[in-house]
Amino acid sequence: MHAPTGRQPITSPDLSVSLGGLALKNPVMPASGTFGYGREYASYMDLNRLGAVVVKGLSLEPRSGNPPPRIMETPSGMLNAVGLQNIGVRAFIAERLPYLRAFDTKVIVNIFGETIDQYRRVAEILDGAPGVHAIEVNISCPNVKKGGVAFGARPDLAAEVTRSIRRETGLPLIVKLTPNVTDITEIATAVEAAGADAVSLINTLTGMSVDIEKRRPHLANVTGGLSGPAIRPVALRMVWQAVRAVKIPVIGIGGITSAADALEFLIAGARAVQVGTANFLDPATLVKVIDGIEAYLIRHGMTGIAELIGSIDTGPAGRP
Amino acid sequence: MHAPTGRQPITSPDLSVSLGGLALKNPVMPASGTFGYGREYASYMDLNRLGAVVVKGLSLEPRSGNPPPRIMETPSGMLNAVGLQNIGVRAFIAERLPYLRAFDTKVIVNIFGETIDQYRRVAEILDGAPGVHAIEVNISCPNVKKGGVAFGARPDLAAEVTRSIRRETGLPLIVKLTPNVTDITEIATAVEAAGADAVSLINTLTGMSVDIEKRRPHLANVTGGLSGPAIRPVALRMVWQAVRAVKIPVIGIGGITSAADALEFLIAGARAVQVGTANFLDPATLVKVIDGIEAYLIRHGMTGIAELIGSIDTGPAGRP
Amino acid sequence: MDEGKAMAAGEIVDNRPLAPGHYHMTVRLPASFADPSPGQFVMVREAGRMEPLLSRPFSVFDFHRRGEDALLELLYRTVGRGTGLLSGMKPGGALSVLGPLGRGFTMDPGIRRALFVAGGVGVAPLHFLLRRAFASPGKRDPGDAVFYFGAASRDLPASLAGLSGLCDLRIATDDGSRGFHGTVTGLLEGDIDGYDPGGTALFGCGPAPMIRALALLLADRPIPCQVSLEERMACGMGACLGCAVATGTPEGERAYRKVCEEGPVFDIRQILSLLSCEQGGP
Amino acid sequence: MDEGKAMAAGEIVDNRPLAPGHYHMTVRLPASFADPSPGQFVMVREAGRMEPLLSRPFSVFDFHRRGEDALLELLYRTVGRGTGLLSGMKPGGALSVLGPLGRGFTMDPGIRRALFVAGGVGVAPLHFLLRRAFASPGKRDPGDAVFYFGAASRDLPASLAGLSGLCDLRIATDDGSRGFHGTVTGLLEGDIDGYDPGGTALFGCGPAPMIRALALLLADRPIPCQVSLEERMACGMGACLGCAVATGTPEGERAYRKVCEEGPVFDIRQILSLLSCEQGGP
Ligand SMILES: Cc1cc2nc3c(=O)[nH]c(=O)nc-3n(C[C@H](O)[C@H](O)[C@H](O)COP(=O)(O)OP(=O)(O)OC[C@H]3O[C@@H](n4cnc5c(N)ncnc54)[C@H](O)[C@@H]3O)c2cc1C
Ligand SMILES: Cc1cc2nc3c(=O)[nH]c(=O)nc-3n(C[C@H](O)[C@H](O)[C@H](O)COP(=O)(O)OP(=O)(O)OC[C@H]3O[C@@H](n4cnc5c(N)ncnc54)[C@H](O)[C@@H]3O)c2cc1C
Ligand SMILES: Cc1cc2nc3c(=O)[nH]c(=O)nc-3n(C[C@H](O)[C@H](O)[C@H](O)COP(=O)(O)O)c2cc1C
Ligand SMILES: Cc1cc2nc3c(=O)[nH]c(=O)nc-3n(C[C@H](O)[C@H](O)[C@H](O)COP(=O)(O)O)c2cc1C
Ligand code: FES
Ligand code: FES
Repeated sequence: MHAPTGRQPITSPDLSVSLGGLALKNPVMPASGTFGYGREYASYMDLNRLGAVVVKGLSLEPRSGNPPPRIMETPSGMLNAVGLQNIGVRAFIAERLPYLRAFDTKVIVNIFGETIDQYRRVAEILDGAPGVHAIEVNISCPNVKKGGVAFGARPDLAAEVTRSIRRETGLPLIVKLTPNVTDITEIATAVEAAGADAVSLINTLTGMSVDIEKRRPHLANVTGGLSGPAIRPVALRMVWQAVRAVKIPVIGIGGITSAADALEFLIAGARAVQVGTANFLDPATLVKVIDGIEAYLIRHGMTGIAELIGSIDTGPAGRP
Repeated sequence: MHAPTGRQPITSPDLSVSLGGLALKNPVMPASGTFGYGREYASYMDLNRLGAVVVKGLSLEPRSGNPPPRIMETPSGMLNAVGLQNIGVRAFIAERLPYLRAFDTKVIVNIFGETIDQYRRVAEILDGAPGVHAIEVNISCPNVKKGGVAFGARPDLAAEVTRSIRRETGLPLIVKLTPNVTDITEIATAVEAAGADAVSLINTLTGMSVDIEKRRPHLANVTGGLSGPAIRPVALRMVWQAVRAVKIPVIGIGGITSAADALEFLIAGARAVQVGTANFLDPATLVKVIDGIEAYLIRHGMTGIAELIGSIDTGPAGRP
Repeated sequence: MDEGKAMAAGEIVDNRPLAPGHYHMTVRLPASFADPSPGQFVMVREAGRMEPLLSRPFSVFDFHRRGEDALLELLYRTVGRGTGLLSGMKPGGALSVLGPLGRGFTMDPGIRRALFVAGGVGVAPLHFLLRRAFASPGKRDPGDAVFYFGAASRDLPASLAGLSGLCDLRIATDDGSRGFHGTVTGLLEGDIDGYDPGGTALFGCGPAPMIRALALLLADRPIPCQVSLEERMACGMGACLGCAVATGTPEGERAYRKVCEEGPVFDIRQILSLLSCEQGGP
Repeated sequence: MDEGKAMAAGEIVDNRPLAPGHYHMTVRLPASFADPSPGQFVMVREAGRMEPLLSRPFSVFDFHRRGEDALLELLYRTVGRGTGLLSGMKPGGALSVLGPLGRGFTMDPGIRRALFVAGGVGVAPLHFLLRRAFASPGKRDPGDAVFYFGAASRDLPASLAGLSGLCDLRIATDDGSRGFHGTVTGLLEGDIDGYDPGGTALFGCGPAPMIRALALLLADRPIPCQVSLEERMACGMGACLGCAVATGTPEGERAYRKVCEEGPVFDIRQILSLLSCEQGGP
């Protein structure tokens, strides 16, 4: 069907993509919260290889996070209730950003807040920081009671956060969506209209597990965010829906462990992908995903990733 | 913590539960659509052992379902887009119900429709059928474009379906909820107010997967319903939320493969559980789950399942 | 109530490559395991493992009883995760086996000549049918069985050389490394008009393109033909409705039928769409 | 950029039960695997398998180099799915191993007497520490190492009888089948005031109740004590923040620290809550 054509064999296909003003050398990056502040992985890979580094979610002030136990394995997934522990945006800029600036890769800073004003102020601080290439706004983290959930679950609030950050910064603005909603397209179109340059999805699905001997939840926080391969089918469905609903680029996230998994998202229309939980299974996953995508393009005689993105043929049932 | 007390050793704990007027000998039953019309499993187990038999979803008229491929495996789960294929409620009563009546177990009939009127009429027909002990209303199947999704995703529509069926029948009425919503408690309280005797949850999460060589969805229907262990954490979280939101009994469904899994739901407050996908992995799963629950109660010195149901201690983080 | 069946505990006795990407496995099962008939299949999973989640269907390649044991033989091609993991299992490895399942081939007593058409690993159920129908003493004359066997190269046919004693074996290979250079249906096409349609019956199993070509070949030739189909399966026993195949009756009725319960063997003329039949190809 | 580390491919050389529910495993690793120091751990998973999903952390029980190979020894207790599957693996089985990870024990040169307090499988890192600090020629005098070892019964201590040549071994068992009848901290309690706090250091690893009892015992005794803690881990390398333990500084600052990166060895007096420390108990 998609066999190589009669053209010259392709040896180095063009992997570069553009995300609403942000040019990446390839479409592969870590998902926030699974890659620390980047340095943690530097001994396992050449960070220069990555499309971007996405750092752990930052807030205006440092946060100590939730009490342990914070994680629990579930079938093909894990629950986490880290509680958005982070060193705060100022410490990040002072202590962690300089290290990242030495690499020839884009730095995307994930942020969150508990009020519109907090979001706004974090964005304001980052806007002036050299070496920050884009902001990803987490309006979705389900771990913190007063946190993202309310913003990401309602189109009006999601739009409001987006607008208020948009006013503060000219940096490319990626809004990261929660899957814990009835209709993802409603939220995606709302943040698009409010000025987002891209959307990324999905954040974790809210889940829970119970220790049947102790008869209490495995997580001290009771519920946590479900990530990993288990959620991939839900993520892929939502990405496909979002791609058809908005004109801005969509970044696919959820359960990606291999190039094959990443290709599902790209074929469904994601302009780029983020790898989260899989970094824990093998710290070199990101590089393997990049290499695997390149090998696929070569095998299929494609000159660039653009030929692949959104090339899904959904047949009669997929027509809107 | 919950060690056996000084009482007499318990040898046969009381497993019976009552579901809004429906008395079951134990809290374990199959999930609709994974157990055919019951007979399919009769050579693998004594159907008399089951708390109830729940049959494949029935509609007013027979339905031929979706074109193949209809199923695809995903990490710890499966997608299905069977499309609610069924023989229709009248053929069920004429051809399948007589067989089930020979067993000493309750028969719960799962129904769906594309309009309120269809729901109402199916319920009306079942109301008069001897051997039907309860109706479970699927307001949630994500597979059929005009089907359940709209009803189950909106509290007003969910309530309307419930009310219209409630008027037709005095049979215990279980409303089965879709997890593809922002707030499960909103739907659960709406159907409770509309006259449901119990709620069951969760139905499948909508998902998708892509064949990267053919660059098309694995399912002819593009999207399908995700079931199996992968969804268990989401199911358990929603069941726990629903239990705290409504006074009617909650039936827990989603990824249960063993007694240990079922116990998580019961401890979190589910009055009963349904086993779906796991029936495909081992057709004797249901009986193993029942035996395992009994063994657990004995080991923990409990005289009955009532001691267990809702006994979760969520600590400070779980307080509403 | 016909209670009593269960998943059987199987122990791998032998598991070795026959040809590139093709494995032959022998599984020891308890004596209580019922006798399969040719064309029936089993659902197989690694015992105690949850990944892959679903059991995988495989046709019975052969089956014998020895003392207290039942010995099940499978022939499989590694195409993905499940078969890949299976191929890595060692003797002593534990499986769970459900079966025998489905409806197999029917060999009408009036059949004087049986034509087998196998594509790649589709040889598995036909091998069992051939052995049951022609190999035992007092059974039919091997001369009455013509076995068309298509494969990618000579490797798979060479590894099943034993077939030739049981039938008139005619081989087609895609690369021409043995027998006819081309598809198995191409080979059959050259012969087919030499067979008297009365008393002849065709039994086929192979990848979708082969089955389609076979259907085309038979469109205006009144030879009865049973084919074993494949579809993704979850339960294998009629409960999930996952394995639908669109069938039609002569009266023009159209219905989905369950490959696992009403098949996997169907009259080729009842199959409306052969598109989803994908058994490992030559 | 300090690039160059990677998951190492490990091959099981030996995997056998030592005592009921306890296994000893030897894994062959490539020579490039870095030397672990006592108290460091590795993250282990079955190669090519996705269930369980996360790797499991295990302390280094011993480590040597032989020719081109690095040989890693683990001692583990089967408590759930991951360790259960591990115990079923055979020699030749393939693992993926990340490590060595974390910060191990520090043996101050000024220490004249080392007290080891091990509960059950918590013996693993202490065994490695003991061997590294006392077993090599030119190292410390075994008489200066007193090893308190608590277990459920005599089985585990009996299987590690080799310890006694390296130290003054004192055993406590819950069932009294060997040594002191009671907990290891109960045994230590009887001795502790006989040791001169100056120049003595304590090294502990074991289940949460043991660590708590140890903390209590040391509350008003100025003996320095390092303990190896456990917490559920996803990454093992500081990225996920999953393995938090609440610590406090003398200045009253309270912070979550990462067991994987800032531990697993901590000064016992910095740990605010020992409740989530659950290493397999005696
Ligand atoms: C009744 C029946 C009998 C069969 N007998 C045999 C046999 O004797 N020997 C043999 O090698 N194979 C047989 N198959 C096919 C076999 O079941 C599949 O190859 C196997 O399930 C693939 O599993 P996997 O995990 O390796 O592949 P996956 O990773 O699940 O998929 C890899 C590829 O295999 C295809 N595939 C997956 N499942 C099936 C399926 N059920 N049927 C057809 N293609 C599938 C997929 O479309 C995909 O292209 C039979 C199938 C059926 C339904
Ligand atoms: C730094 C470190 C070093 C360790 N060293 C050893 C060792 O040398 N030998 C050994 O036998 N075990 C050791 N453990 C504990 C070991 O990691 C767990 O027993 C193992 O992960 C359990 O996996 P499972 O899948 O069998 O259990 P699961 O099915 O995941 O859980 C079963 C039980 O084990 C407990 N458990 C699960 N994970 C952990 C964990 N990370 N730490 C403590 N308890 C856990 C659970 O609370 C539960 O009660 C160590 C843990 C850490 C953090
Ligand atoms: C331990 C952990 C911490 C996370 N922290 C954040 C975070 O700080 N900000 C955020 O937007 N998402 C966070 N996420 C969500 C991931 O970025 C990602 O959206 C999600 O895990 C799904 O992808 P995966 O299945 O590949 O892990 C976190 C996920 C995990 C597992
Ligand atoms: C093949 C299949 C068919 C199903 N058909 C129905 C149905 O007809 N009506 C319904 O309410 N739910 C149906 N379901 C949903 C299940 O009843 C159940 O809610 C869901 O599968 C989650 O449970 P599980 O993870 O145990 O499978 C079906 C599920 C599967 C897998
Ligand atoms: S595989 Fe379930 S009905 Fe056929
Ligand atoms: S286990 Fe991930 S930070 Fe420690």
